[in-house]
Amino acid sequence: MTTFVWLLPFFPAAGAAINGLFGIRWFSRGVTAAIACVSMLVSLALAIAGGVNAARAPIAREVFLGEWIPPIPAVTLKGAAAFHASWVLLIDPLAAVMALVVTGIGFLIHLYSTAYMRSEPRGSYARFFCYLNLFCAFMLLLVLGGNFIVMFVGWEGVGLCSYLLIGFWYHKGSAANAGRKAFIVNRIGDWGFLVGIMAAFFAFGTLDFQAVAAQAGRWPIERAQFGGLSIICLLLFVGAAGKSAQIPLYVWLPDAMEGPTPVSALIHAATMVTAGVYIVARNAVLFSHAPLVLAIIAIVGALTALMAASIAIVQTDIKRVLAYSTISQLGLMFLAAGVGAVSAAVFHLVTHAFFKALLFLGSGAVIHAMAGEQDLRRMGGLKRYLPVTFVTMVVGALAIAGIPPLAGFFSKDEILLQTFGRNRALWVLASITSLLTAFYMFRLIAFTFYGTDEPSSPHPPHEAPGTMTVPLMILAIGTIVVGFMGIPRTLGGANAIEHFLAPSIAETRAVAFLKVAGQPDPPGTQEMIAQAREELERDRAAHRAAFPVSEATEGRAWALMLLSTLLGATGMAAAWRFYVNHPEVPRRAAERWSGVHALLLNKYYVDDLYDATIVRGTFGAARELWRVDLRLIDGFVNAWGVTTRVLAWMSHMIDKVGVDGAVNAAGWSAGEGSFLVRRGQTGLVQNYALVIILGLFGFLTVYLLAR
Amino acid sequence: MTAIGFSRGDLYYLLPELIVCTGALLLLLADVALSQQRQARAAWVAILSLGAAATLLAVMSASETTIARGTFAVDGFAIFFKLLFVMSAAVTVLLSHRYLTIEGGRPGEYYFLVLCATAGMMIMASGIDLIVLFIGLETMAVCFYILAGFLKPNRRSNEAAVKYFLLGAFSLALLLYGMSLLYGLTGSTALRAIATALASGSSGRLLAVAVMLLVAGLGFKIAAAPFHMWAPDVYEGAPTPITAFLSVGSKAAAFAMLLRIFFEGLPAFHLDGLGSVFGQPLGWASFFYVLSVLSMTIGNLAALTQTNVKRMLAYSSIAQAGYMLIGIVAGTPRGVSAALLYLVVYAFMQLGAFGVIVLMRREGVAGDELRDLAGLSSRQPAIGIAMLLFMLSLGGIPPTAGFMGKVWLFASAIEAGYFGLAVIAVLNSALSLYYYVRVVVYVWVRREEPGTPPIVLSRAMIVALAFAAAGTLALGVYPRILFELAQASAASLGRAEPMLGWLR
Amino acid sequence: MHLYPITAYHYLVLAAALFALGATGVMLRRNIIILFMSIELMLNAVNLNLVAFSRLNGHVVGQVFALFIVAVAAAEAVVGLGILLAFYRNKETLNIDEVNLLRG
Amino acid sequence: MMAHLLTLILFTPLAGAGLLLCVPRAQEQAIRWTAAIVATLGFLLSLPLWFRYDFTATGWQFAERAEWIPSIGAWYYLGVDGYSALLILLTTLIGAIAVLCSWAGITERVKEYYVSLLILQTGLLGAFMAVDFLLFFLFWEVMLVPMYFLIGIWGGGRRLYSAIKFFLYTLVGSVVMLLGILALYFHGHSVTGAYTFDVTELQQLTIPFALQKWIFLALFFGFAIKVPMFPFHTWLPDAHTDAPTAGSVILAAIMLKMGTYGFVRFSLPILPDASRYFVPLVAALAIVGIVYGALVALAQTDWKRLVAYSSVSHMGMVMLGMFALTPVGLTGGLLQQINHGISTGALFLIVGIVYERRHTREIAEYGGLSKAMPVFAAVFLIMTLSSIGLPALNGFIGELLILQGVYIVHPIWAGVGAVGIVLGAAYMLWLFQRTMFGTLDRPENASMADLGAREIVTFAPLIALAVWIGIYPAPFIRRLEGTVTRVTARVNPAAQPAVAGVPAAAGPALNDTGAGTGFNPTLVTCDSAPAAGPKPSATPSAPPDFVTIASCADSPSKPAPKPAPKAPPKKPGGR
Repeated sequence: MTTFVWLLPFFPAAGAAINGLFGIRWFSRGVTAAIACVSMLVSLALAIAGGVNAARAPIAREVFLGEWIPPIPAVTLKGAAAFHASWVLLIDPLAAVMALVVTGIGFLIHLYSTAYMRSEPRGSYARFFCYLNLFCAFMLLLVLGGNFIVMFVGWEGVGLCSYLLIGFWYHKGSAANAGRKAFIVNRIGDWGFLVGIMAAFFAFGTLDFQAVAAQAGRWPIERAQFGGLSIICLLLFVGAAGKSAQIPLYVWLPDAMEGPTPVSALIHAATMVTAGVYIVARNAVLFSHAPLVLAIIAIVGALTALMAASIAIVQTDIKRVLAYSTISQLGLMFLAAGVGAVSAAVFHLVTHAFFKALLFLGSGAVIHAMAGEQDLRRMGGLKRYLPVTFVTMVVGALAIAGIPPLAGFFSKDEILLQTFGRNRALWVLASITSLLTAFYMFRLIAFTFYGTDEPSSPHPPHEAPGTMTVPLMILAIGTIVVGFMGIPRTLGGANAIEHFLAPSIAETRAVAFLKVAGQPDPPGTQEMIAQAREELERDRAAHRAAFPVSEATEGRAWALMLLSTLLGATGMAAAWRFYVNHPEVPRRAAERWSGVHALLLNKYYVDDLYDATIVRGTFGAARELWRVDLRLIDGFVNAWGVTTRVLAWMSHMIDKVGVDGAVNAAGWSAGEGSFLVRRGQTGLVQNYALVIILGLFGFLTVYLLAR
Repeated sequence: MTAIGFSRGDLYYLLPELIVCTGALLLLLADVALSQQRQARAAWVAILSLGAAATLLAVMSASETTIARGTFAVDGFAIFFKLLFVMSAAVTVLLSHRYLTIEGGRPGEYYFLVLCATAGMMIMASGIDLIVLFIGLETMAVCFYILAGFLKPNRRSNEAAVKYFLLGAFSLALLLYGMSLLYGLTGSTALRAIATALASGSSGRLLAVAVMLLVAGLGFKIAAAPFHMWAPDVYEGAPTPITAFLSVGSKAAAFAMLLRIFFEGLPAFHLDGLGSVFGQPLGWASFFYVLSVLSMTIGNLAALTQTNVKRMLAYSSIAQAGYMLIGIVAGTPRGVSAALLYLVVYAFMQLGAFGVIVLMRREGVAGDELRDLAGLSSRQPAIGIAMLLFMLSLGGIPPTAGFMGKVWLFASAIEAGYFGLAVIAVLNSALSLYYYVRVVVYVWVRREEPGTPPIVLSRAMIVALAFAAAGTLALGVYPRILFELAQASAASLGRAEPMLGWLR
Repeated sequence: MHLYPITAYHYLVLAAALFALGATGVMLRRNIIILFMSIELMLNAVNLNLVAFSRLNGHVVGQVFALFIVAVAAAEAVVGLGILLAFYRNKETLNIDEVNLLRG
Repeated sequence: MMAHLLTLILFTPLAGAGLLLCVPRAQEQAIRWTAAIVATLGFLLSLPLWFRYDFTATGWQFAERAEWIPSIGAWYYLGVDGYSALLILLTTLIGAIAVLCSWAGITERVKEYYVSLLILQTGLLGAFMAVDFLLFFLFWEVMLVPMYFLIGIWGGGRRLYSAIKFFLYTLVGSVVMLLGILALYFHGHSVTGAYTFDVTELQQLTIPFALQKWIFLALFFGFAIKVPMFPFHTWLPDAHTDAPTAGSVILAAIMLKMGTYGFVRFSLPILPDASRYFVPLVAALAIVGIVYGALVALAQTDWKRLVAYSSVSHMGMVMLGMFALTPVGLTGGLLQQINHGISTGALFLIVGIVYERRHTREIAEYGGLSKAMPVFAAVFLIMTLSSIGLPALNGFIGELLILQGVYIVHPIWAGVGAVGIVLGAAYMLWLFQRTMFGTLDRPENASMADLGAREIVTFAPLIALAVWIGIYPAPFIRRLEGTVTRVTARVNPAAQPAVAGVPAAAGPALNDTGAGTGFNPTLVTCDSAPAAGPKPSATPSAPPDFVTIASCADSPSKPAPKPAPKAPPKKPGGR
């Protein structure tokens, strides 16, 4: 199967190509949808096969597809090396899990979109599926890429598709702006990511994930000083923070809700935004050698989680609530990764993908039913009109609130447990977050489905068609069951996911052997696999020794579990009380703490103030240079802190006046010189004779006097 | 050797000059003999005699000898220049033909003067004695005085003649004063004797003064700043073909004389021997350095804002003299050969450029203003291309001859270590493009004003312009022959010995 | 009172003085004819120089040179006066400052 | 024919120009077709440079040598290496595209236009082919005149001002450069006793450092203006903006490469010590140029001027890569020149398309065009992405290699240089949004026709190349290898590790153990650093389809020797 792993991204790509080249012009909606969905379905089947395969043998398989950048000699810290990149895919448990999530949820969302987007014009419909398929292709490339560069192709590719899909309704200025904002903020992160990649090459002499992990495993853990590995990891994290919307680069995600709802579900909840978490998991070995950076990641994650959750409490746009919720949950994942619980992070990634996709698609159904209305305050009482949606969304909300035995409970609990062992302060933050999560989630449910107000929609709301509800139901089932693969030992489970992911995450040393495709395994393969298993076990033991936290006492684990369930329930109850039983309470609270309310409503004013700050950040690195530049050109030191636009405009003017001015001044002086010379040409013979004599006397004078 | 009078050899080697003179006399006769309608044939006489002279020169091109008791050298250098003069004269004649009909001058007289001037130049190129050089110079100069004022009713022509004459005579006096001092210091007028005398004795201030006077006198003739002031006025006022001839022939002849005097007569004082200034040894190269820089800068600056093409070209020719002086300053064989090469190149492009101006002279149109050139390319594309070539060549843009010439001049400066001069020269060269390109803009971009009379080509004009354009292009693309010729000619300077053999 | 012999040096000084006078005349006089005569004065200074040097050097080359200059100057004068005549016909003046059509 | 291939390629456009002169002025359609056929023929003729390129050769390929001015040691000496072969191919391709894209836009003085275009083509080709420095300089200057005409006659706006500015600016640079060439020439004579302009021989010279510095500065002046490097760039926006479409395309795609080509061909290998000495200066200018150009582009309201300023930024990137003086950076710099030619050339074509239809370049005049012109929008999007370095398109490969090459030498430079990528996305996407997105509220925009067949033909090869280089740049990089190896060996040998199996131009047979056919299990320990991943075969044509299984090994009981605590990445002793 591994040989055909390239078919995974290939099918969606082909679907995108067909729909893009021909569909926009010629295909009917049905054909377009069929092509898109079938391509995803095939990929899903392949991913399942791959997952099964990966489960069978806990080893990483690299598939060489073709040459890309041929080796170019370079001197690195490792001495002589060669910079090169091949089209290499890597299929290992982590990649398999990610591929399953992408294709699985991707397929469902495709299916959902066939109905959701039906009101679009035909060409636009095909364009949508073209982009969506392309996104899946790039996302699969991202998670399957065997080295940083291939991964980066997917990384940037999903950014592009995100840009295109956010701005899908490009005639809306806000949508186009949001798309651009997303891309550029991501680019800022990519700056760090790219530099991180280069630093990694410089340090390791290779960009292959396996090789990097192997090399990094031999470096000392940088506990005390902020060394080379830490720098690499920090830079990579900048990229991850951009993609996964963490402080300080999270501001694009709420705006990204301008895109169609399935896009929000797929890209901005389930898959693309988790790429940052994925990249930390993928380079777990590397990151584990930079504990200082891990600390930073944990802190950033926890703060992001809390901040986003608190903002979500007061948002009134249904999708924005979910967007802030996504940011918050991503923060939790980073927190997990930061405290060393990488498999917990990935576990939460998976469960979150299910329930958040479910919530988004549910909200899509609500919006669909409300004919495009997204304001929570104008909804209410939809329970009877949208029974399927209601039930599935409640399942999703319960999951995200951490109510057992739904998926979110297991994954979140694992994170809280691990965090508790590492750092109590972070645990407190995370716990508050989970309380707030339950609160805002059920606030959303209450606003949408309860209440006595008749919905202010022109037509009576109606349940979505089957193509939309079926994915909802499937996702709801998934939300219920997917958590079972991570039942902790405390509850008598096997924590299967952690075991499954271990080969991707544990410290490994690479042994590569080559195999020609289509030929039987060479002798010794089985032995090697067995050996690898054995070593994995040993690694795992070493891992446990390194992170003794995970061996928390049973009692503590139980207590924490109970506490977290309690927190979720409290949040739910509070939301119920505030928004269903006593709807006037929130208003009073808002009046009482108007300052806090305004702060939250305006997202801590970060968005307003941050617009300038982002701009400043964008050009922060350039500014110093540019100031020097100003000095160089006309000795003029510009004031500090002018906005970019003004800077750019002035730069333009300086170009016109300063640099050009020097050239024009040369021209001017030549013109003046010409004028002077011509003035001298009086036309009078005697003047000419005089000049001749003067020239002669000039010679003479210099000669006689200046010897 | 001691016999007084001519030998056969003297006569043989003087034949080119004699033929040109004979042609001139024939033209005088024709002027009287031919009826008004057949006066046009005068041009044929001039062309034929120039052609004959050129043939003879080509035949004796391998000579390296002195005649007339060592006062007259027939060497590669002289023949190089003489061919240049004859060629320029021929082109001038071709250009003049229709111009004269429009202006109403008498062809016989005119061509007579052109040929006489040519003869004078030829003598200047060969003379290795101050007296001979002086005679040649005056022969040429007097003819040019008249030619400049040839359009008698034309006030501008008149004024040009007056200015040229007065200043020419004035500068001649300076030159002669310098020559007399040189004679007094060395006791000889023969250049090589001068060189010998100066090589043994010390120099002193008087020699420096003499050199300065020579520089001034010759600088006047080559129109180098600050002795250039006459040039724009005279060039503008004189009949256009004469301007062409003046700016090419007269300048080249003066350069020949300059090279003869300084490289044959004063080679030892090239870089030092004339005292010192600011602790630096002073030679005549220093004077030419100053002349070169001033000429380039002043010429280009003044040309920048001209609207009269003739005047612009006059200033440009001052700048061009500055470039050529670089070769003199360098003083190396490469420098001399570069100057020779550039003179040839310059002849082609300058004659061509003036040829186009001549062409623009029509009934009712003076043709020498920039705006008169507007739309030339759409009326006569071939002429437009030719003008483009001439302007590019003057500016030193490949693939034209001017590029090769300039490269070689700059190379000589660099080789001799004059980096500063080279930098000034290249910057000037870039500056000059501004006004050359302006001409191109008028020719190619601007639209003509409606109602201007058509541009009519004559056969003679076509030949002349085609020749100039072909030379400008060919010497730029494949300058090999010219390079070798110039190098050989430069090398022959000062090598000629009194002849042996039957021709004695 | 001691009488100094007249040496070549005196001639040279005299010639230089003449030359300077002539040059000054060229630059100061307004009438073109006079201006031209100043130039002749300069030429004669040259002649004086040449003859003196010829005498000093003890051979005749200088004198020959001087003779040539005299002859050529005569020819030049002829041409020059012709040019001036043509000028006078056109402008009816011989003031050098009126020769100002061409400039700049 | 092969023996005189370069001459043939070189003079085909010129001969075409001569042919055009014979076509009557009024037959405009015939003139267009003649020009198109000649240009296409030129491109076809240059194809052997791709297919017959010899990867094993170390010297000049397709070389031709004939006497030109033997007395001064100047030869008609043509030859190419991989780098110049690629540039020549780009030139002939862009030349054909330039002819095609002028089809409808040029209606006045058609004959002169195509003659200028073809002569320009010869000038460009000659400069890339010349091995003789004087011959190079000749072609270098020949280019100026037809370009001047293209801008001055067929341009828009302040075309005469822009034309003369372009002309004089570049001329000043090149005459100063000429002095440098001459100094080199005479120094060569003083060392070897022979006068020569032959670059191969000049590259062998050892030149005293003081002299190198001066010559470098002289050449730098000429090349930097052409590139154009900050602060010599001010001619470029004007020239680009006012030139006709084809003029801008050629200017951006090829003529700017002339400067960088000069650096690689002449400055670096001939003046290695001075090149190393001036690296900080050049890098600083390049980085300032990257950021500065991008910032200024952000402020533009004129579509074409924006693209022009983006060129300043991109060429700064190219210079930065080249002056990293590492094989990786140099490869990236060279490749990025091709990429810039493709993407910026296409962007200028794109401006030309809308300008032809609307006769304005004001960005504010447009908006919502993707509704009226969907194909055009798609093309524009692809080229925008190529320009901002999206992976799997050409720009990314170049930028990645450049920045990686720079990082090895100086991480901070790479970090600051990478800012250009962020800013690039900012100004290009903003441009895209302002023109393509939004509502189509102007009737004159709504009626704009989408791309026609001829226009699609002009874009197709560029898009194909952009994708090709993006996903399989190996053939390009292999062709650059010889040049890179030679130049680095000369200018910065320390940056070129002596890896066995990397011969000068013989393809990247790096560590090719185990890459053969058949089953060949090879254990790769972690210490053989360069290739823990799959190893490409030596022949690019047949990448073997094999699978690598990587797993953990080397039991933890035997810990590997830990390297010393790592200091922050510092530049190695490369400089």
